[in-house]
Amino acid sequence: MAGTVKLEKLGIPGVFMVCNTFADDARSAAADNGMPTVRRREISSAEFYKLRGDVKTIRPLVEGIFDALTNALTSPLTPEEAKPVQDKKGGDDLPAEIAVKAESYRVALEEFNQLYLDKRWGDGLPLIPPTPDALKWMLSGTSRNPYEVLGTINPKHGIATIEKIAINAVMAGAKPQYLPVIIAAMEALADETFDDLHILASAGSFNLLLVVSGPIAEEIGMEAGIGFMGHGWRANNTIGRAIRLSTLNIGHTWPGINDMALTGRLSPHTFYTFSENTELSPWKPYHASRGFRADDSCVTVAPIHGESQLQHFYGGMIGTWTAQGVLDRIVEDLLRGSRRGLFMWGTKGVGKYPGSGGGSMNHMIILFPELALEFKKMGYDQKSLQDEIYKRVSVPYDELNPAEKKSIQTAMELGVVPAERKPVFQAALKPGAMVPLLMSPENLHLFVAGGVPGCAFSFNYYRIPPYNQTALMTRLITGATLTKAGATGGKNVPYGA
Amino acid sequence: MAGTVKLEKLGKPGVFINCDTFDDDAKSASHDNGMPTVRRRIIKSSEFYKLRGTVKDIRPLVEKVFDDIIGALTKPLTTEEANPPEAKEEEDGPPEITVTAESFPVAIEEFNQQFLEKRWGDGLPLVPPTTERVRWMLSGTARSPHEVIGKVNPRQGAATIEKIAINAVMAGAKPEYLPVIIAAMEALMDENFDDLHILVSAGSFSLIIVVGGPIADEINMNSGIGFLGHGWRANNTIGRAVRLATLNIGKMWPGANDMGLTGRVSPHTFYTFAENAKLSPWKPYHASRGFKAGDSTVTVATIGGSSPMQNFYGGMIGTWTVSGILDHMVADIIRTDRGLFGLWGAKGVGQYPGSGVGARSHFILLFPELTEELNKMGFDQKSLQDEIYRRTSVRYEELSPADRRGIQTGMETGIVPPERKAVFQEALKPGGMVPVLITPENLHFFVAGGAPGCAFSFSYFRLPPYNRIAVLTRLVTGATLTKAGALE
Amino acid sequence: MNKKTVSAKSEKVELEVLNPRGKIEAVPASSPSPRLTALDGKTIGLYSNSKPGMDNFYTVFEELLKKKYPTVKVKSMRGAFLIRDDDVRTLAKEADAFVYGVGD
Amino acid sequence: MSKKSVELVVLNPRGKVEARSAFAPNPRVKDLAGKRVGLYSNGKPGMDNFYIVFEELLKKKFPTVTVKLLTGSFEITDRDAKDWAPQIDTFIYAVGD
Repeated sequence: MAGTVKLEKLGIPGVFMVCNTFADDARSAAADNGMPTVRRREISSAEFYKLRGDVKTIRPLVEGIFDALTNALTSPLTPEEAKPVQDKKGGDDLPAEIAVKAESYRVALEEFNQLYLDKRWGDGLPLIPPTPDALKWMLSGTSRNPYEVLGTINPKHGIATIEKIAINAVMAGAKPQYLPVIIAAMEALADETFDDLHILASAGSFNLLLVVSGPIAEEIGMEAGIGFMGHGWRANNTIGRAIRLSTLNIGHTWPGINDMALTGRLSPHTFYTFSENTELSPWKPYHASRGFRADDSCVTVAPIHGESQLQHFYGGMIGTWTAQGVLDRIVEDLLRGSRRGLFMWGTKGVGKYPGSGGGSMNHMIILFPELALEFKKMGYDQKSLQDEIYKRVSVPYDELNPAEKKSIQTAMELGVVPAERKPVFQAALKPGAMVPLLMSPENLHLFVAGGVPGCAFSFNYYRIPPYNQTALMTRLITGATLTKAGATGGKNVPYGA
Repeated sequence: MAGTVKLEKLGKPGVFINCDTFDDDAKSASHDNGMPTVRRRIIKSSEFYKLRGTVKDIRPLVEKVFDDIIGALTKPLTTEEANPPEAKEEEDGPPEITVTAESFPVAIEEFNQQFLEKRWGDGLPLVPPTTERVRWMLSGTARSPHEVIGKVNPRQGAATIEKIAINAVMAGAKPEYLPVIIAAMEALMDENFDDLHILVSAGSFSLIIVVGGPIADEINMNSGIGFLGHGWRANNTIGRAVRLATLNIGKMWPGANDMGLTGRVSPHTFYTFAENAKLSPWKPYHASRGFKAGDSTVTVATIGGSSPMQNFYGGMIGTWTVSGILDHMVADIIRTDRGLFGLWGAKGVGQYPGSGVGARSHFILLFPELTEELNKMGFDQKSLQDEIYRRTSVRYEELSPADRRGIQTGMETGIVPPERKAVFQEALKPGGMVPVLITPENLHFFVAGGAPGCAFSFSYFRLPPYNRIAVLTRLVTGATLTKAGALE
Repeated sequence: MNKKTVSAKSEKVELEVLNPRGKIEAVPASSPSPRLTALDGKTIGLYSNSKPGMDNFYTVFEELLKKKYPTVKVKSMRGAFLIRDDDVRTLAKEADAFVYGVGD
Repeated sequence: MSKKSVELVVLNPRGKVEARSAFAPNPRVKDLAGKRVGLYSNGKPGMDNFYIVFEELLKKKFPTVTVKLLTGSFEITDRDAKDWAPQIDTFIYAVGD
């Protein structure tokens, strides 16, 4: 919709054609983009998706809508269209407080829950009533000003303040000591370079990985052992849910309306929220590999693919394993998957930025503590293991087909390959050389989580997301008042790789 | 543990070796099996899992524990061991708990924290199960609160309608969902259903809970866009009621006796959704399982935890054709199941031949537009099962001797049921086509999703590890607040 | 601060709860461009986000367009879901009207 | 929390577990000399290695011992238990989990 409005503003009359499933989405996007009366014409998704396969089958559909489309370009704007009504201020038409009255608190709790869900302010599971007292309690977890604005959340660019996040954290069932973690995760999502739109609204049911690292995880009782992605852990579960509710309420999304995830996400109420197992890991925490101090406490937010999300590399009790064997499996898997995507490196991308939403990937690999211990014995730390895997995930130049070679070449020209990586690929694109299938060793993100026994697995996602620049961000936790960790402000590291 | 106790009861002194990670689990299992003082010896998981790969690596570990193990066989039982305390009936505390606080919101926080500390919660906020709320919940069923519908593994806790209702209140469900929740619990607790594997296995297996028939619409379940996701009270809280009821009635806790290593995906709700009756041109799934089309049912099926979603595409994700999706489906099933022939004859990991290994069941979700097209082509569930079954066969000549031996043994041990034997006898001949599935009925088709939609599947062992079945459809009965599901 | 009250039948207790929704800044509303009086002799931009099937749609559309308005010219463009700024400039320069279809 | 004016009475959601009669384990063997020792495993990887070493140590310490290895399901089946029991005097049960 933003594209159509852009063209209209340059003086060209146009029409936005949309499938009826997305009609609500388009209507609300038109208003969000400041042109509520932009001309839209709908076609039936049921027909379009079925018939579009070839020219012959789609003909009757195009014939049916042809006049409507051309008329949209020529029939003069009505007075209402020419003078659209100013959009109401998004949050201001809503009351700041609601009083729910009932015969007892037990009934009031039910009434409140149903009311919030009917307004599409809930997520389908019971909410804790965000009373003024509860808000005050939640805010006791941070020294930051409740009115501080962190940024805006897609798709409706709702303004994320500390206060609104705290209200949603109460509803999620979080405790005040979790709030600084929740705020840091929301800072990442609201960052102006971060692509929150794709994960929050895309048809592909993409998902989020939220990993807490550093000493705060243990202080607030996060689980990093057996069952760390499952139920039963208030900190893991409600931190993730606070992000679910904050994005839903601050960004104003709703499934099937403007969150078009076809199947719905897995772990939809909590995302995949866990912490690194600092106690058992022989390494410095993940964030140290991204330029933070080892004793900092951080949250890493990374979108991941929705389907087939768990690639198992084995370990633990599932079978006998050796660190070398697991490493070989990781390399094999990356070789297979990355080779398939090579021809996409040089695409213009589905979004604004070259290469966006395709091509080379980020890999988020979860290693279990025993495995990390073995790697350490073999002399690896995160950095040298990244380098090792990067080196092995490459193919001889002579094995590449012309399309693959051209794809890498184009990627260098378009800037999809960052300037500092260019010499690597220039040197690699020569007979006899090895061509890496990963853009940089830093696209391998190694987290240590799980118990004893454990197992290794991974997620992946585009290195360059569809609608913005950044698809993975680590933020420092600051302003904590109830924990030793995260209390003092430190330095955030700008997004690099 | 049950095996050790079995041998002890046959008069043999023995010792059970377990890893320290599973110590709570083993201790509680020894109680559950009626031999609390059974001799156990512990080895460290962190050492065992790492060293067991070769004889050389494991030697120091065995040397260290050797004398202790011998001692367990030869050192006489102590008086305490020889006279174990009688086990008592247990319910983990009083029937009622009173939480007092300065205000209702504070009382809710106190209640939530207390329940979680007792391991009676799931990490997300619970609705307090007060007498009044439980009465409200029970208004959804005509069945007696004291009716026992079965026992939940691993501790064999008794599931009464009342206990299920208490857990349903905590989950945030409404009374009109209760009959569906009860039917799902009845399926899980069926004496033939393997609830143990899904509830406690290290592999983080999971459940699909699919509601079919008119009750789904009446209680407002979502089967359109986002049907596996958040925002749907019926879908989300029905699944969560099953999560809480199994956790509390079967008494398990992650890392203690629920050993799912990573934890399950969608851990609070499982995968709970309804068939899209409005947009499906077919009869509901349960009609293919012998129920009347107008019935309302719940189907519960265990699914693999590691790669839950195999996508066959469709919808807006790309252009699609029916034959393209069918090809994709067939190729996928052949790819995953072709290698399993050799295991058809395996003894199995549990009591029954072939349990937890070998041939698989597939749960395939079709979106309404795709089903519409299949319908136009003349397919219904039954003929689509037959079509895919036929196409997922491989030429006899392509089978290795081990493959052939596997199928042959499977026929001898009864893994291939008697009524399917003729099919495989016929197939195991030069020129024959050998199906990778044991029967067309191992393909389960559900129509769900909106327009656009996409097709995908889950799979699981045809024979589960610890009992006979892992997919079961139950009739919804006793509903008082809906037209559907009211009759027995 | 405005406040709304929701009541059940009996009103013994009151639970006061806060609004969790993010405030959205009002966007000044602008109106679409004036329409063309006729398509004859005009250049029509057909924009698609390269999703599968839109090419087939536009193939038929262009054919019908040229049959009905023989003097019309077509400028087809495939690009991102959200059209890039350089594509906007090109289309603005070369087309008199446009159809924007994203095949989603 | 000075004034506790609100009282919330909530019900117990836990399943009742029936009381079971408790059995005692068998008297131990006096020593292993001349005994038939059963080594049971569920075939999970690695237990074979464990038992190879164990058997070797056992025979070194008690040269007259006989070892009966059995690999079976996680919980030994009724048939295996009945078949195996007469062949052994004492046993070790490990499931490699």
